[in-house]
Order: sequence, then structure tokens, then C-alpha cells
Amino acid sequence: MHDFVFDTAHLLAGGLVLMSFVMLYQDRLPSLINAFALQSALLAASVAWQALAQGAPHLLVTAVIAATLKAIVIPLVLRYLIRSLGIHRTIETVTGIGPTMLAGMALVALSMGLMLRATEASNVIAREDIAFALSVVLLGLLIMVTRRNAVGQVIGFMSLENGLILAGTGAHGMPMVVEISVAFSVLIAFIVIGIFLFRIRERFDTVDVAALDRFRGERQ
Amino acid sequence: MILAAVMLCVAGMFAVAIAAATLASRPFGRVFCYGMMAALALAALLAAIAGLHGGAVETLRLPVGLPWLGANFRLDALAAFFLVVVNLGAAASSVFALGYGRHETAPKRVLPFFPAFIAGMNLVVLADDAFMFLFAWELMSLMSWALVLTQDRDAANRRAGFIYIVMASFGTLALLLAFGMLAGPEGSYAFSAMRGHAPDLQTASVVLFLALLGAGSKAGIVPLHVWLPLAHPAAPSHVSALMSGVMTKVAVYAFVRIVFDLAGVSDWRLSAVIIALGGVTALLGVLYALMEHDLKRLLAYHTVENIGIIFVGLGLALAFRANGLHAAAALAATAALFHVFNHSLFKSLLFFGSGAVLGATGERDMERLGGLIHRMPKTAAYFLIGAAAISALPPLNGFASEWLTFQAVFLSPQFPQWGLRFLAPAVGAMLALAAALAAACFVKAFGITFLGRPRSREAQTAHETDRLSLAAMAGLAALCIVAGVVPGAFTAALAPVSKAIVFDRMPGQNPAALWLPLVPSLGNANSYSGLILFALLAAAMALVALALRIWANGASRRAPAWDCGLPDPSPATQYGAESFAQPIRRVFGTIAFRAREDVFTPPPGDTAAARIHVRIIDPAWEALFAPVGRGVNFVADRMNPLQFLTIRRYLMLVFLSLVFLLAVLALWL
Amino acid sequence: MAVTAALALQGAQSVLGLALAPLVTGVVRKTKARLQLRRGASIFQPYRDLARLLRKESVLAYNASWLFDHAPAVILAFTWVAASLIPVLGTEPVLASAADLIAIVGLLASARFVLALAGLDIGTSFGGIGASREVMIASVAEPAMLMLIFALALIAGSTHLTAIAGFVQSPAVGLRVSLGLGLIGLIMVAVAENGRIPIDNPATHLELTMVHEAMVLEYSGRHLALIELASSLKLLLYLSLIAAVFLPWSADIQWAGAPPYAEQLLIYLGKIIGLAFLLGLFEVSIAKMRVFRAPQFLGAALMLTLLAVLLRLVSRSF
Amino acid sequence: MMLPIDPAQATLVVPACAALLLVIVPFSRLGAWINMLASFLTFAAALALLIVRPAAGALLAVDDLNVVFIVINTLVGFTTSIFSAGYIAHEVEIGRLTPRYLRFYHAMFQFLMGSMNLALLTDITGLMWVAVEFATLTTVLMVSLYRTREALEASWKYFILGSVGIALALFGTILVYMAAQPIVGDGLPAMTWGTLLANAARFDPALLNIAFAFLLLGYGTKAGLVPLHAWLPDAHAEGPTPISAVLSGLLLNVAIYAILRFKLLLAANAAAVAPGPLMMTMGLLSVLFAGFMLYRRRDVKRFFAYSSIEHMGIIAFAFGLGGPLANFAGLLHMAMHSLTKSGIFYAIGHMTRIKGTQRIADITGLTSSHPLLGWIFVASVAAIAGLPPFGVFTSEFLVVSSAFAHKPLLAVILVSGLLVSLGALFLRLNSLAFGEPTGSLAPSYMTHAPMILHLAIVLGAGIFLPAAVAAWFQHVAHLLG
Repeated sequence: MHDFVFDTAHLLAGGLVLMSFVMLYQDRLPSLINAFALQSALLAASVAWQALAQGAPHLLVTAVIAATLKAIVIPLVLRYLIRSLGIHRTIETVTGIGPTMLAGMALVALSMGLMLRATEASNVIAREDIAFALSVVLLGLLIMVTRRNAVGQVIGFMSLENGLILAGTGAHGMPMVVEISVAFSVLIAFIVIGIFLFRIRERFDTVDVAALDRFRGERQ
Repeated sequence: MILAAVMLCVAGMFAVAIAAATLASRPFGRVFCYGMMAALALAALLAAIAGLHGGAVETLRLPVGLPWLGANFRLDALAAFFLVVVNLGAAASSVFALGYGRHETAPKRVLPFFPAFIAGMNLVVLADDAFMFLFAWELMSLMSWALVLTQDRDAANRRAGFIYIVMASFGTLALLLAFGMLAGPEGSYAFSAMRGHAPDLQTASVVLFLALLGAGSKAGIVPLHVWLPLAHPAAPSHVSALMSGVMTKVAVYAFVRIVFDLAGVSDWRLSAVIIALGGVTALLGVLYALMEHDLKRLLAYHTVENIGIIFVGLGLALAFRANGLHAAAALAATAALFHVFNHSLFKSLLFFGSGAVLGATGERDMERLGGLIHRMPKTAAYFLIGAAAISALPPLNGFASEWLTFQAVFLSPQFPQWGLRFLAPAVGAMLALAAALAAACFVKAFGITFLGRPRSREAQTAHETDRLSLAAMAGLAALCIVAGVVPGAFTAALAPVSKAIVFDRMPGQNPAALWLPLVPSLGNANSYSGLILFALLAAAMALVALALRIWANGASRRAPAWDCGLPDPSPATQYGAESFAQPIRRVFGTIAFRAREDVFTPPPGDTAAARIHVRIIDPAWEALFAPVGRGVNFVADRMNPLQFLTIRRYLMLVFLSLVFLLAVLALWL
Repeated sequence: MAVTAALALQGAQSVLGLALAPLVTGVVRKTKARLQLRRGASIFQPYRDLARLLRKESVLAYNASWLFDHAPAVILAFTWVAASLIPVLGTEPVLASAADLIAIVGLLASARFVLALAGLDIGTSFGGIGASREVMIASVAEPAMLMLIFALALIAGSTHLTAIAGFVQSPAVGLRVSLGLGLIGLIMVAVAENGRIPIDNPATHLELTMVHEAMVLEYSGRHLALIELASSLKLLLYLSLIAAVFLPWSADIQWAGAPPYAEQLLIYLGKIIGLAFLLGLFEVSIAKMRVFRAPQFLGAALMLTLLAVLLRLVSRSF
Repeated sequence: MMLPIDPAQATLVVPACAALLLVIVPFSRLGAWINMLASFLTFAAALALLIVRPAAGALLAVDDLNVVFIVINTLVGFTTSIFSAGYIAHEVEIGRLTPRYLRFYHAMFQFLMGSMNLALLTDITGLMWVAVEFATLTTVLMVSLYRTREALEASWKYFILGSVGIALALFGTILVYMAAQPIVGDGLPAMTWGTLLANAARFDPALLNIAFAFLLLGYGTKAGLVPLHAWLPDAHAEGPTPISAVLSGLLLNVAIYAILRFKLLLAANAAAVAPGPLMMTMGLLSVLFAGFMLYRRRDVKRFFAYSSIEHMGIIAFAFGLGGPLANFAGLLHMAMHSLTKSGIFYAIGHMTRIKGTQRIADITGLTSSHPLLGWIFVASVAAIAGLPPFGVFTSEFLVVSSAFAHKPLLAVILVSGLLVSLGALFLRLNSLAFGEPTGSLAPSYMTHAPMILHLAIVLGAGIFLPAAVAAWFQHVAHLLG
């Protein structure tokens, strides 16, 4: 039973990392959003599984939040945004896909090497999860820095938060306060981003961050 | 007791500063401020003299500053002597300012800072722990910086102030590191604790180097002098007098305190460095001065020269002390300290004179002055005395101290080390050269400013300055003469100081008969008596006058100048500052400053005026300061683009530093 | 008693110096004249000149200041005091303790300081030329002189002229390389300080070559007399300095109870006249150099004296 | 005496209520007054904490460390509320702000104060993280208050970088929990400072190391340490001046406080790598970088924002150096810096309002045109440059000397960095405060009291540091190890 629990958790967490790679691979906004939705769904599943495994029902709340908000609502809103703002669909990535993927591999290796050796003390599921979580976080950051497009960056940021939630749930018996705060912060963060996108819509013709960076202070 | 009295005076000065901040706008504010300052400085001066005679060491600990350290003050012979220097100068300049202050356009920018500046200098001399010392030191710098910026509308003054404050802070940080070296890893910052353990050679040399950077930059050691001729003249003249005549001496005090007292440096190689630096400073300082035609800047450069002479004396003292030749060390130290005192006298006097000229004509440029001896006879007389004194002419005080310095140089054969034996005469030659050039420079300064025919309308319509200014100058001039005629009295007063720093005193002064000649060292019969010389000169002049009265035709007739038959009415044809210095510029300037003269003579038939353009390059600025400035600008330019990256690039920075840290951890674990 | 006698001797010495000074100038001029196959004026001509100048009224420029008026007396006084501190009869003037060689150089420097200022006072171009060239020359001559003093101090162990003179008279000292170098240096300095050829020409009034004459151009009457007297006194001073240090032959003082001042005076006169003759010879035998060569000339003197010092430092035997 | 709530809760409750009230109150004047009153009450409560120290509750725990911060925090908050009253009123006059935004502004101000107090006082690592997050979001909104393109970009930059930093900090917090959980068991205890500190020695060092790497980067972003500083200058320059003062004076301190808390854990664990070198490196980097960047700034607020980066570097360096003396110096420097720097920003508020520009080149001769303001500004800049008789001199003296005692080479680097930035400060001061005055000469109606108060405190601390305060700081310094 235990190894089944373990394998499933392992599978789901690995799935998250995989989805991160998929997102890393995408160069079109809609598909990127789809990948993100899928990752969020996987996250919800893994959180739920954790709730069962740890016998911690409150985690189900987090799972539900993830499933509804991140897997469904946000992707819809993003699609709407893209349509309403008329953003050109293809996002120009900074470097080619190949180097990015290689960097991603290196990051995963790094996090694995770091975590698996570090957390001898804590239980197996935890170290697996935390290792995967770290790689998801790093990959999320990588997505952020390799995308020139605001929406792309936002998505990268949110997949980073997915990694955080994975870590939080992986940590055995971590108090409620954290999940709430995470969800809450994601909510607020998203609201604010939304506000921004609309303001930016008012002011600029694009949500391309580069356009935002035209001023950059003192460069008159 | 005495220390307490001095501290009270200092507190009073601060009080005056605060009061002045409010009274500055009132008409009587000036009188109040300078009057109070004169009184307080005089009181402190008397207390300091008493302390110098009493010779008792007093300490005082106030519960301010760092709680566990407190503010420690100490009055010993060394401190007392420099207190005398500081407060004498302060009192004189306060009296001078009582009259001269009328010329101040913005009293609000002077009155509050002037007392605080003086109080800060007093505190530096009294401080007995590193924190208090640096606190007072930097306070002194800050206040004088504010005074330099009195005429802040002038861009040159702002530049001077900027260079000054940066150099001052540089010096402070160097001193801070020096104290850090002395305090050691767990050491305390109280001077008493530092005196305890003598540092090893390496530490000592680092400390000496840092002290040279810190105190030397304040005193104006070449090549750290560049701020000095910019900042000193920028301030009002009575402040210039303080900065040039007194503040540089406070820097000398810092050097003596650190190197002689705290570090107890005892290695002849280090002293050789000081001697050589002093010689170079003296020579270059006077050469700079000769190239100058701004009266106040000329005086400031002469401060550099005299600081060089003082450091030669100090270096010799250190060298003798390192070799255990205490009598010789006493001679050298006494010479240096006596010159400190003398220079504070005549440099203040000269700056007062230049201030009087500035007030009367609004001109600092000697090329637009001249003939002032007719309109400002008293000022001219006092300035002449100061000029003769700083040119080391007997029977005035400048000669007495330089004579002592030469005597110290002449003792160099006693050195066991060949290096010093050869260095000393070479530096002696430099000093001699510097002295002769100084005389030349002050022939120029006095001759071009006060003699000849006025070169501008302002110079024509000048009027003698007010009584109080004249009184201040008269007092200093009198002191110059007295210190020259009976130097024994002053060197005798210095005995406790030299005892304190080189463990011996100069022989041959019994307080009962101070009119007896100076006998610097018992080894040889060398002696000098300003009094006898003075008497002889007086007698000779009397005899000459008598002879003229008896035999000569006393009639005089006024007539146009002859000038070989063809006098030119235009005052432009007389020698100016530039032309007077031209021979010396050709002889020395070409080497020292790569001085070039570009003469433009129009072709025949062209009636355009011929022009001569002199270009002088300050090696210190070129070699040291310009590169630093360029370097900072270069780095700033290279870094500036980091302000204009895109958000994604900034994220990249964060990301990379995270990955870097994790990688490091992964590799180290 | 002894003090009063010594004081009297000192006074006599001073007056003697003042009295002799014009004579020396006269001797030099006469020598030069003879060597140039002129008859020349009598050696007492300078006395007549002084007397004539004293009789004349003095003409001052309109803008001459009090400094210009009083400078000559001051200059003469300084030079006189300096001169009277050189031991002439016997080796111990009572006032010797007042000043050593450095002080004597200082006194001369003071005199020059005042003279240069007087040159600038009227505000004529010639005064300026003279003053600026004078100080330029002095700025190299004085260090040379001080180095010479240093060398002498190293040899005799004192900067006191009496001590030095006494030392060189003692049998302990023989011919020394450093002394020789010092002598040459001293002669060069003396030539420069007294404005003799090749540095300056005391007889010229060709504007571009003047140094000393240019400074005193505006003086006349009694003022000029004092200046002339001072300059010849200065010449005498240097000659007797050379005599005292480098011609240390004097009568044996232990010969009788009373010191034989007469003999010593004769010996001294002999030395001075001889030196004056040599100076004249030297002056006619070379040509005046450009004013900007002067620093090199004196720089050589400085180097020689410095070399003397260093040699002396290396070994006592030099 | 028996209060309904203890002062610690009061420092949170008062701002919260005030924020709600301010959302409702429509009148801007009244809002400003309420703002001031609330800030004052908070300050009073914080002062009360010095006397009556409530027992550690479930969420809040007051100890010597955070009392230092809470007092500075509320004091500067109070003076800032006074300053902002006049400033914002003027902004409304000239129509840069509308009353609607004003209501929002005041509410946000109280909300910000409250969340910062929470971050300082809470005993729970997670709660502290939440509070810092809220503080960040609030300031993001306030920076964007003017709605100009520049303001929008600045706050966007701030928002993105800030949320990434926050995310990293959260990951670090989780890791710390994971390190603690096996030892102290599940639940809140594993997130409580007390228990964490007590058991830190037995935590998995490797996990702690990774955690600290994340926490340093996360909270270091909020502290504006190079190379995580990018948001700071623009956020300072484009937001309302009171917010710049709060950012420099308070929010950076809160971030430093968070780092210190976690540094304590690592210090308590022998096997973990010493956090010192890391902090010292970032500190020196910040000092040097900011020092050179100062030379090319044209905007006066951005200029002093970089100076804040420099001082955060000094503080990080001091705490990284460790040891009682250096920690004391760090604490003192932090207090002195937040007082002085906020005072400087008040002065800048005055001058930008008078001259109507933030360009350094367009503001000159203040000492001539506005003597009081000008000389206060000169004194404040001299103070921030570390010149006596001001308290910054004391702290910098201690930092440099203690650094020199242990790591001479680093001390030399630090000193050169200080000198570079001092040069830049006085170069700009030359043109700002001196020379021919340009632009409007209209007198400044706003009160100078806050500036003078701050300057007076800094001056007093420089001349005479009360033994009680010193002993208190020293105790804290010993806590920090």
C-alpha cells in the first residue's frame, strides 16, 4: 500500500515537472495557457492525493482551490484577455527552444541533487515532493526569464506558485495558514496583474513588457 | 583644573555658535560672536599657557559619545602647546574679524560655523580616544567646509569645497584605519590603551603610512596638497588664516600624537620617508607659490612649504630618537615645534594683510594691485614684517626656527646609517633652496602688491583698513619680532613638549637668562642670539643715521622716475607677478611643472598686441587626482546601463544568483 | 674689563672694515684698469666718489615710498653687522656667540631682500629686471653657500666662523679635497653675490645685462652713497671670509703678552689686497655670461659644495 | 492597569480600524487627521511596549529584537503621516490626485503600517511572510498612485520582482518548516520562532542552508540588496514622496529584520554554513555598486534611493560580520539611517513641491532661496554621508573599526565604497543646496517639524547615546550572536 501511495505521489509530482517542461516548450500563448491549466489540474490531483496519504482533509481545500481557480478560471480569463487585448498569438522567446530545454534539464538535475541528498531526515514522500517542487519553481522562473511577453511571464510566475503549493502540501502537516496565504496571494496577485494589464491597455498598445520598459527611468 | 577650564571655554564656543545661528541677521550679531570668541579664545590661551608651564597631565572623562568608552580628554605638554597655537590664532583672527567682518556679504554663512570650527580644533587637540578624536577632527573639517562655501555663488568655490570635503573624509578614514591598526583586533580605542603596547615594525609602518595619508592630507604634504590652495583662499580671510595657520598645525599635532606618542615608531627607515617627503614638500610648495599670482593662493602654497620644513624637523627627530640620540632628537623636535608656532604667527598675519587688501580693493590678483604702500602704509608695514619673517630673515622668528632646523641637519653625521647620513645633507640643500626661493617669492608678493604703481583703479582708490584689523596684525607682527629676538624664551617653553615626545630637552636654556644665545647642542659651540643681532643692527642704523646727519647733504628733491631716461607712464610696463617670476620659472618650472611659454608676436606691419601665454602643469594633480576622477567616471559610465535593463533581465539577475547559490550549496554539501 | 677691551676690539674691527671697503673696490678697479692697459683712477677714487655723492642732494621719484627712502641705511646696516662678525684681528670677536655663518648668510639675505624691494618700489621696468634677476641668482647662490657651511661644519665640527677659523689654524688640518672643492664653490658664490663678471658687470650700464645696477638705478645722492658703500663692504666681507677660512696664516699669538694686533692687521691687509688683485685678474680674464647661464654656473657651485659634503661624509681623510 | 487589549495587539488593531474608517470617510482633510491620530496611537502603543511587555500570545511575541524595530517603525510612520498630510493636500490642490485616490491612499497607508507591524511582531514565520506580502502589494498600489507611464512601469517592475522575491521567501519558509518538522513535530510549533530557535541545533543543516539561500534572496529582494535591487530606485522615484520615505525608512528595515530572524536559526545550528560571508558579500556589492551608480543620477529621489541601497549594504555587511560590536553597529546604523533618510525624503518633498521638478539640475541654491529648508537638507546629507556630529558617524565608525579588527581587507573595500558615495553625495549637494538659486522662490507652507525632529534625534544620538538605549541595543546585539 505504502509504495503505491508513494508511486502515485511520485507520478503526480513528476507530472508537474513534465508539464513545466511542456510549458517551457510552448511558443504560442493559447497552448501555453492549456499547459498551465493541465499543470494546475495535476497539482490539484497531487494535493488531493497528499490529503489522502497524510490523512489531512484540510489539504482538500487547497486542492479544490487549485482545481477551480488555477485549472479553470484563470486560463479562461487569460484567453479572454488575449482576445480582448488582441495580443499577437506567438510569443517570441529569448533563446531557441533547444537551449532552454537543456537549461531546464540542468535545473532539474540541480534540484534533485540538492534535495535528495539534503532531506535525509524527513520521510520519503516529502523529499520526493520537495525535490520536484524545487524543480517546478526553478522551471517557472526559467519560463519567466525566457518569455518576452507579459502574459507569458505571468503564467511562468503562476507555475512557480504551483511548485510552492506542491512543496507546502508535501511538507507533512504544514499548518493551514500557509495554503490560505498562498491562494490568497495568488488571488491578489492575479487581481493586481489584471488591473495592470487593463491600465497598460489604456496606456500602451501592447502588453509586451519591452514596451513597458521603454521609459525605465532617467532615460530622457 | 586647567583642562576643565579649557573645556568650559570650548563649551562656551559651541554656545556662541548656537547663539550666532540666531543672531547672525542682527546688526550686533557680528560684534557679539567675534567678541565672545576673542574672549573665550584668550581665556583658553591663558589656560593652555598655564598648562604648558605647569606640565601636569590632566584627564577628563565625559559620559557622552560611545557609552562604554565615553569621551576622554587629556591635557599634556604636547596638547597644551598646540592649544596655545590654536587659541592664539583663534583670538587673533577673532579680533581681526571684529573689524574685517564688515566686509562679509553673508554673515549668516560665517558666524555660526566660525566658533564651532575653533571649538572643533580645540577638541581634536584635547581628545584622548580615537572616537572623540575623529569626531572632533571631522567636525573641524565639516565646519571649515561650510566656511569655504561662504561665497557659494562662485563655481570655483563650490569645486574647492567639494575637493576639500572629499579629501578631508579620505583623511579621516585613513586615520580611522590607523587607529584600527593601533587598537588591534580586540583593542580598545582609548589612547591610554594604545600607548600600552608598542606595535611591531610592520604595523608601525602601516600606521605611519596611514597617518601620512590622514594627517598629511590635512597638513598639505605633497602630493596630497591639491585641495589646500583651492580651499584656504576661498574662505573669508580671517578663516583662511585659521585654516592655513592653525588647522594645518592641528594636522601636525595629529601626526605627532600618532607617530611619536601612540605608535612610538622607532625605525630609521620610516623616519627617512618622512624626511624625504618633507624636503620635497618644502621645495615644491615654494615653487608652486612662485608660479602663483593670486595673493591668497600664494600664501596657501607657502603653507605647504612650511609644513614641509616642519616635517623635515619631525622626521629628523624621529630618526635621532630611533638611534637613541636623544639630545639631537630634542633639537630637531624643538626646531619643528618652534616652527609650528612661528608659522602660525606669520601665516595668520599675512592672511590678515591679504584680507585687508581684499577688503580695500576687492582684488586678490596681484596683477591688478600695486602701490598700496602709499594708501595702506600700516598694513604694508605689518605685511612686510610677516613677509620677512616667513622668508627666514634674521632677526625675525622664521629665521630662528629654520636656524634650529639647519642645526639639526648638521647633526646628521651622528647617524650610524649611511642612508640618513646622505639623505640629511641633500634635504638640507632642499631646505636652503626653499628658503632662498621663499625670500624671492615674498619679494614678489610684497613688491608687486604694495610697491610700484597701482595697476588698477581699485588699487588707486584703496583706503587703509580699520583699527581692529590693524591691531590684530600689529599684535602678531610684534610677536614675530619678539619670538625672533628672544627665541630662547620660546624654546625653553617647548622643553616639556620635547621631553614628552623625544625624552629629552634642548640644552642651554636656563629660564633665568633667556636673553642668552640659543645653544642648541652642547657638542659644538654653535649659538645664535637674536637679541645681540637686533642690538647690533639698531646700533648700526643709528650710527649710519648719525653719520648721514653729520656729513651728508640731507636735502631731497622729488622728480619723475629716471628709468634710464625713458620712463613709461603706463603702469603696465612695470614688472608684474608673472614677469617677476619668469627667470625662476625658466630655471625650475620647466623641470617641476613642465612650464611652457608660448610667445605670439604679430608679423611686421600688424599692429596687434604681442601675447605671451604660460602653461603650467601640476604634476600632483596630473599623476594622482585626475586619474582617480577619470577612473570613477569610467566605472560609473560602465555601470550606468544597469539602471536601464528590462524587467526580464532583472529577473534574470535574480534567477542567476539563485541558481549560483544553489549550485554552490550543491557542490559544497 | 676684559669684556670692554673685547668690545673695543670689536668696534675697532667694524670701523676698520667700513673704512677698508672702498679701498678694496679701488684696488680691484685699478688692477683691472692696469691689466686692460689703462691707467685707471687711483685706488682711493671710491672714497672721493662717496664724498661727492654725500655732498649732493638726493633725487627721489614722485612715487618713491618710505621704504625706498630708508632702504639704503638698512642695507648698509645689515651688511655692516654681517661684515663685523667676520674675525679679522685674532680669532675671537666678543660677539661671535651672536651669530654663526648661517646667521651671516641670513643677514646678507635680509640686505638683498630690502634691496630687491627698493628696486621694485618706483615701479620701473629696470627695477623689476634687476630685482627678479637678483633673487633668481640668490636662490641658487644661497644653497651653495649653505652647503659650503655644512662642509666646513663637518670639518671643523661647528658652524661658527671663529671656531672654523681657529680649527683651520690648528696644525691638525692639512690640505683636504673637500676644503679645495669648498674653496672653489665659495669663490663662485662670492663672484655671483657681489655681482662681478661673469655673472654681472658692476661697471656696465648696458640695460640688458644689468642686475645690481638696474636695482639701484633710481638712487642718487646720499642714498646711492650708502648703497655703494654697502656693496663694497659686501665684497670685503667675502674676501675676508675666504681669507679667514682658506688662508689660515696668522701671527703666533703666544709671541708676547699683548696680542700683536699691528702684525695681524698687516697680514690681513696683505691677504685682502692679494685677493682683490686676484679678483681683478679673474674678471679681466673672462667674459660675462648670459643671465640665464648664471643658474648653471651657480648650480655647479652647489654641486661642488654638495660633493665636498658627501666626500667628507664618506671618510674623514677627505 | 488593565487594558482591554495589550499594546502589541494595539499596534495592529489601531491601523486596521483606521484603515476601515478611512475607506469610509469621504473628506480628505478629516482623513489626513485620522491618519495622523491613528499613527500617533500606534506609536504610543509601541512606546508602551517598552514599559509593559505582554506575554507571548498565540500569534504575537514581543522580544527585545523586534521592539527595536517596532519603535522605529511606528515613530517614522507617525512623522510621515504628519508630513504626508501637507504633501497630499498640495497634490490635491494642483490636481495631481483626486479625492477618490486620496481616500484609497490614506486607507492604504494605515494598512501598510499595520501589516509591517504584524510582520515585526508576529511569532509565526508564515504569518510574517503573509504580512510582508501584504506590505509589498500595498506599496505596489501606492507607487502606481499617480498613474503616469513612469509610475506604472515602476510599480509593474516592483510588482514582478517583488512577487518573485516573495515566492522565493515562501519556499524558504516551507523548507525551514520541513527542517523543523521532524524534530518538533507537525503544526504551528514548527513555525514558531521560540521553538525553532530552541531546537535549531538539531535541524538538518543542509536543508537549513538551502532554506537560507531562498530566504536571503527572497527577503533580500525586499531589502534592495544588489543584484536584487532593481525595483527600488524607480519605486522610490515615481511614487508619492511620503511612500518613498516609508519604503526607505521602514520596509527595507522589515526585510532586514526577516533576514536577521532566519540568520539566528543558522547561527544556532553549528553544522550549517555561516550566513555571514554571504551577507557581507552582498553588502559590499551593494555599497560599491550604489556608490558608483550615484554619479549618474539625474532624479533627486532616485539618487537618494540608491543611497538607501548603499546603506542597506552597510547594514547587511555589519550583521554579516557578526559579533556584538558589529551587530550593535548594524542596529544603530539601521535606526539612524531610517530616521535620516526619511527626513531627507521629507526635505525632497518640500523642494520638489517648491520647484515643481525632481531633476537635480533644476534645483539649485536652496540655502540661498530657502535657508531653513536648505540647511536642514545640508545637515541631513552630511549626516547620511556619515559625518559628525550625527549618529550615522558613530555607527559607521563602529562598523568600519570592527570590520578592520577582523577582516582588514574588507574594511578597506568598505571604506573606499563609503568614500565613493560620499563624493557623489557632496557633488550633488553642491548644486542642490548651493550656487545661484533657480526656479520658484515661493516659501514652503508645509511644516518642517518632522525633518527637524528626525535631525534632532540623529544629532542627539551622535553626541550622546543614552546608556539605557546602548545597553538595550547591546543586549539585542548579543542575541544576534
